[in-house]
Amino acid sequence: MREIQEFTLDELKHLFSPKALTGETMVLNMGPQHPSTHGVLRLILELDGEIVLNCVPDIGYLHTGIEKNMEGKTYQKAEVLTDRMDYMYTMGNNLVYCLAVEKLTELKSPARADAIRVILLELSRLQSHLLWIGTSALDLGAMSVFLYAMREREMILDVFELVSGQRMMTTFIRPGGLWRDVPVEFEAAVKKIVEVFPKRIDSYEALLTKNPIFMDRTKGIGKIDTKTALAWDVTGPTLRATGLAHDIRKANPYCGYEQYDFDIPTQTTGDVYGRYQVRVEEMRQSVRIVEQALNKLPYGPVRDNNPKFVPPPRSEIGVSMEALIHHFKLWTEGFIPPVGSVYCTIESPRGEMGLFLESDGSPKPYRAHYRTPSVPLLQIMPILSKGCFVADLIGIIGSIDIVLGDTDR
Amino acid sequence: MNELLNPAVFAIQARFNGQVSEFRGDVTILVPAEKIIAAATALRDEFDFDMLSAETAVDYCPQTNPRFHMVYIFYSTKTHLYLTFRAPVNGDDPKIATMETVYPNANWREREIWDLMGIRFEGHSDLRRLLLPPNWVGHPLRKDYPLGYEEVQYTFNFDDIDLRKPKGVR
Amino acid sequence: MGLEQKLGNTGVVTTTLENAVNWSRTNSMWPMLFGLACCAIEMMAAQAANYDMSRFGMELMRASPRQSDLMIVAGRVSQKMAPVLRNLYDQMPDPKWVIAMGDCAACGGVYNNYAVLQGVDEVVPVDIYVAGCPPRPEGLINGVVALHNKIKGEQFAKWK
Amino acid sequence: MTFGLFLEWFIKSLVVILAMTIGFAYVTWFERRVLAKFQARIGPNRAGKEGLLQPVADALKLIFKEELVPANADKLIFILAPVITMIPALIITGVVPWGPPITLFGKTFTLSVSDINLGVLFILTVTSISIYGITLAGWSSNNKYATMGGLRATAQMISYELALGLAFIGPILIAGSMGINDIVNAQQHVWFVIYQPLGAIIYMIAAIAEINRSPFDMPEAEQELTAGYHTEYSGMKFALFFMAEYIKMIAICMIGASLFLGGYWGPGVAAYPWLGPLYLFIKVVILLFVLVWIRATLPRFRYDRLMAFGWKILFPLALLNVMVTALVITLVGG
Repeated sequence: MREIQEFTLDELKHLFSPKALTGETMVLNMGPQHPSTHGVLRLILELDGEIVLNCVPDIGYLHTGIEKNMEGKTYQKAEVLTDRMDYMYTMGNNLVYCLAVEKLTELKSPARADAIRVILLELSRLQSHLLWIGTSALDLGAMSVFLYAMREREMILDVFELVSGQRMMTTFIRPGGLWRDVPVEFEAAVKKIVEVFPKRIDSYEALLTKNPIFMDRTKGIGKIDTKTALAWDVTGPTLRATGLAHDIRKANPYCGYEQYDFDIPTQTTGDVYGRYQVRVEEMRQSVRIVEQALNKLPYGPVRDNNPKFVPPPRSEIGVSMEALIHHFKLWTEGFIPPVGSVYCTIESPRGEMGLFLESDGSPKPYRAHYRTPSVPLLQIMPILSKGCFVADLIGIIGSIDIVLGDTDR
Repeated sequence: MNELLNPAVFAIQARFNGQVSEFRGDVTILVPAEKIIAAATALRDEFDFDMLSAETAVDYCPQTNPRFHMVYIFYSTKTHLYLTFRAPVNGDDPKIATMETVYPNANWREREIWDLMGIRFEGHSDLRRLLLPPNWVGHPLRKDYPLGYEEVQYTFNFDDIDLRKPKGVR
Repeated sequence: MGLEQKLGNTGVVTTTLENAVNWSRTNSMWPMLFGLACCAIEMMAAQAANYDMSRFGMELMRASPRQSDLMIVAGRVSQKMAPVLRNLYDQMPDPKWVIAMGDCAACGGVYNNYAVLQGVDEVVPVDIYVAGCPPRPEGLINGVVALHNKIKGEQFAKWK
Repeated sequence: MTFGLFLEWFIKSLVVILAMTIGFAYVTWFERRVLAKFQARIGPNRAGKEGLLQPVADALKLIFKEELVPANADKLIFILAPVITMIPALIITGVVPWGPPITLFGKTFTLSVSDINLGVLFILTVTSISIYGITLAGWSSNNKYATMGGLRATAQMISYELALGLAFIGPILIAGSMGINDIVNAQQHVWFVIYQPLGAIIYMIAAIAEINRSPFDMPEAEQELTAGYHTEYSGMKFALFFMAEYIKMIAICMIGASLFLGGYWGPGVAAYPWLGPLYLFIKVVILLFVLVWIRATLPRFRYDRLMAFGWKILFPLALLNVMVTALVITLVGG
């Protein structure tokens, strides 16, 4: 039987105050199984009464070895593994992988594919934020918001299921475009979401935004300023809540985000409430982007027409010998990008998600490293939580919106 | 190469003996390992690269010198540009100075590299394993570390493999 | 275990009691609030409005293992998490059941590597395996109903 | 004491205890169904028709569940704590009348277990005792979360006991008696909530805090302290805590209805005394609905804010309320 491998306090003594060793302050182990650590995060807290003096995050309880596993699979097969990393933004994991592969192989995804990608990505962001608003409100004890948010999330998952047949792990975005074109019902389904959502977001706000208890629990809690945030590489809504309007979608656009008109919401408070406001506003902006993308959804192919990298359509395999050969080669041997390494980033709901991909001229990635936004967010937990109450700590964990699959990979 | 990158690239190239290469628009500078901290400091202070976007390592296994490449990717929120540094690290005793003093967020990234790649960071404040249990043996992301593949059981070899399987409930 | 151990076998009374107890256990099975990875999100979805596991009396998710009857292992179990999971299982009072939700919990799924436990049955006994990556909420509910059917056939004499 | 009197008390106590335990069971059902309705769900509906047998299933399952006592727990206190929590919860309502006096077999019976003339004081005392059970449970479990839950319960009780006590004073002053029966009778025509709107609100808030219900459920704040003081409890011992919480819910609703909403009084009670318990029941259900509604809507308070709220807002308000009431009564002359 495996044993739980514990740190002793002596090993962590450089992280705690000397009082912890003498028992003057209480060391509390929170997690890995705890209702509000959003998965299997473990926090070792040093408490004086209920005041958090120190907080040492311990991660790795969901370490899956995805990076190692990807090295052993061809480029097409490795993509499937990426879905399960940031499991709240699966489309984004696929996208950053596809962008990196496209950069390596100089593939171009067609305009229609880009527009559909944008729609799906913004819907993904919306569902991620929905789960965040639900769980973070649940952490503060407001349970109804969670169930309302989950109800709305189902609408988005229905769209994912419509296009790909899977609710979460879609692998719908492929290098060079999409797996296939979307069905005809897609536009109507998305249109419905665009119509319904602003009202639903209003209803969450009605429950939370002006609620005195909610404001009391969130204002001035877990503060961080822009300088610290940048030094600790914090991105996404947490950075934007400090006042810096940094968004990869605007700064380094991908998938044609430059064509869409949207704002980057910012707040200057840098606290839990600021992050809440930024995310809620981001949900509205996402709806706006989806609406624009839907209105000018172009027609055309959804995959690059390069048979060395992109599998031919199913219909061609039966009639064209070349298509059959390409298909066979692609799914047995895989494609071979040139030697070199690239770095691609996208804006995930949590911040900047990057992929460092190195190719050694073989059909398998030589090294893939995901730069995930949740790692820096967790890393600043000691800074955010210093001097706060245990109850605030819960609110802070909720507000930075970590996904443990994202940190541990 | 983006023109805005020019001053930084030329300065680093000249002052720290860097070799510049470009692939698909990504600029990479190979900096000697002992100068990496000075180069990163210059990059941060003089050229506004205020974020260490990613830090990782690549293992080119059979060769020993340099077996590892440390990869640092910097980002500037002013110019929205990325710049990559690479530092070769010898495989016999892999160690390099910590980036923590320049970019504090390197703390966990270096712990992760130590955990998975086994590169030691000198001067690091808290070099423990990050992802794996504290008493794990080996560094899984090294190319000479097996994936830990477990055989797939079919009907014909089910019993053989079953015997070798660890059983938790004993 | 509880009271029934002291009762012994009293024929028709035992049978009726068995039925009543099994009925109560199926209708009031409190799961542990325990999510690991992606499947946990689908488990939450199963709790929420569209699927609503509360119909089966399962909405009282207990945060403490001491008060829970059912452990839904939702997601991949890493080598670091495995002993913790076993510890939690040991803390649950009898009778207890385990559902391995999703491929990773059932057999390691797509992650056949150093970090992931190849099936949670290596550390805890599993009653129901639910396939899928992740299983749909309907799939989980189907697994729960299958577990209910299993429990309905349980007999005092065979309880350990 | 005659045998008849003893029998009367015995029967009345039995009725109260049975009503409370059955009431508890169906309050859980009521809460789960109403909460589900608030949250666009269905709620338990498989056990029996409309899930009406759900509480039975829960109870039966908990009876046949293994009871664990942690190895390092203080065993005696660990086992005693649920009992200490449970018994006060059951006896609180002993002084609350659930109908006008009725005449049977030529003898007049008051419809409360005991009509003591210090009923309000009794309620205050007994509610304070039940907090001991929670604190002891938290302490004896030898679990840090449980300890914190227990300590929070104590701090919370201290902060709210005063406001609760002061909220009682309004009705006492107006009725001129500390007996609940007198207070209820004084409301035959006008409910005290008309005279004492502030007092009623203070009572409701303080009472919710007293029984640790959302949004004041700090001692068992699930998201913060896993399960708070009952983290280590399983089986029937846990069920007792669960029971105590819900019975206290009924109790505060009954007391609130009696002090401010006219108790069993309503149109036609004077003529048909059997309407009295019905009116009380309806009032209690409405108050319970309010409790569930609050739970569905509001986030949880923070521990220190809760105490600040108790001391800095509720307590002065309650004092003011008492002073104004006393002044008005003195000026108007009762």
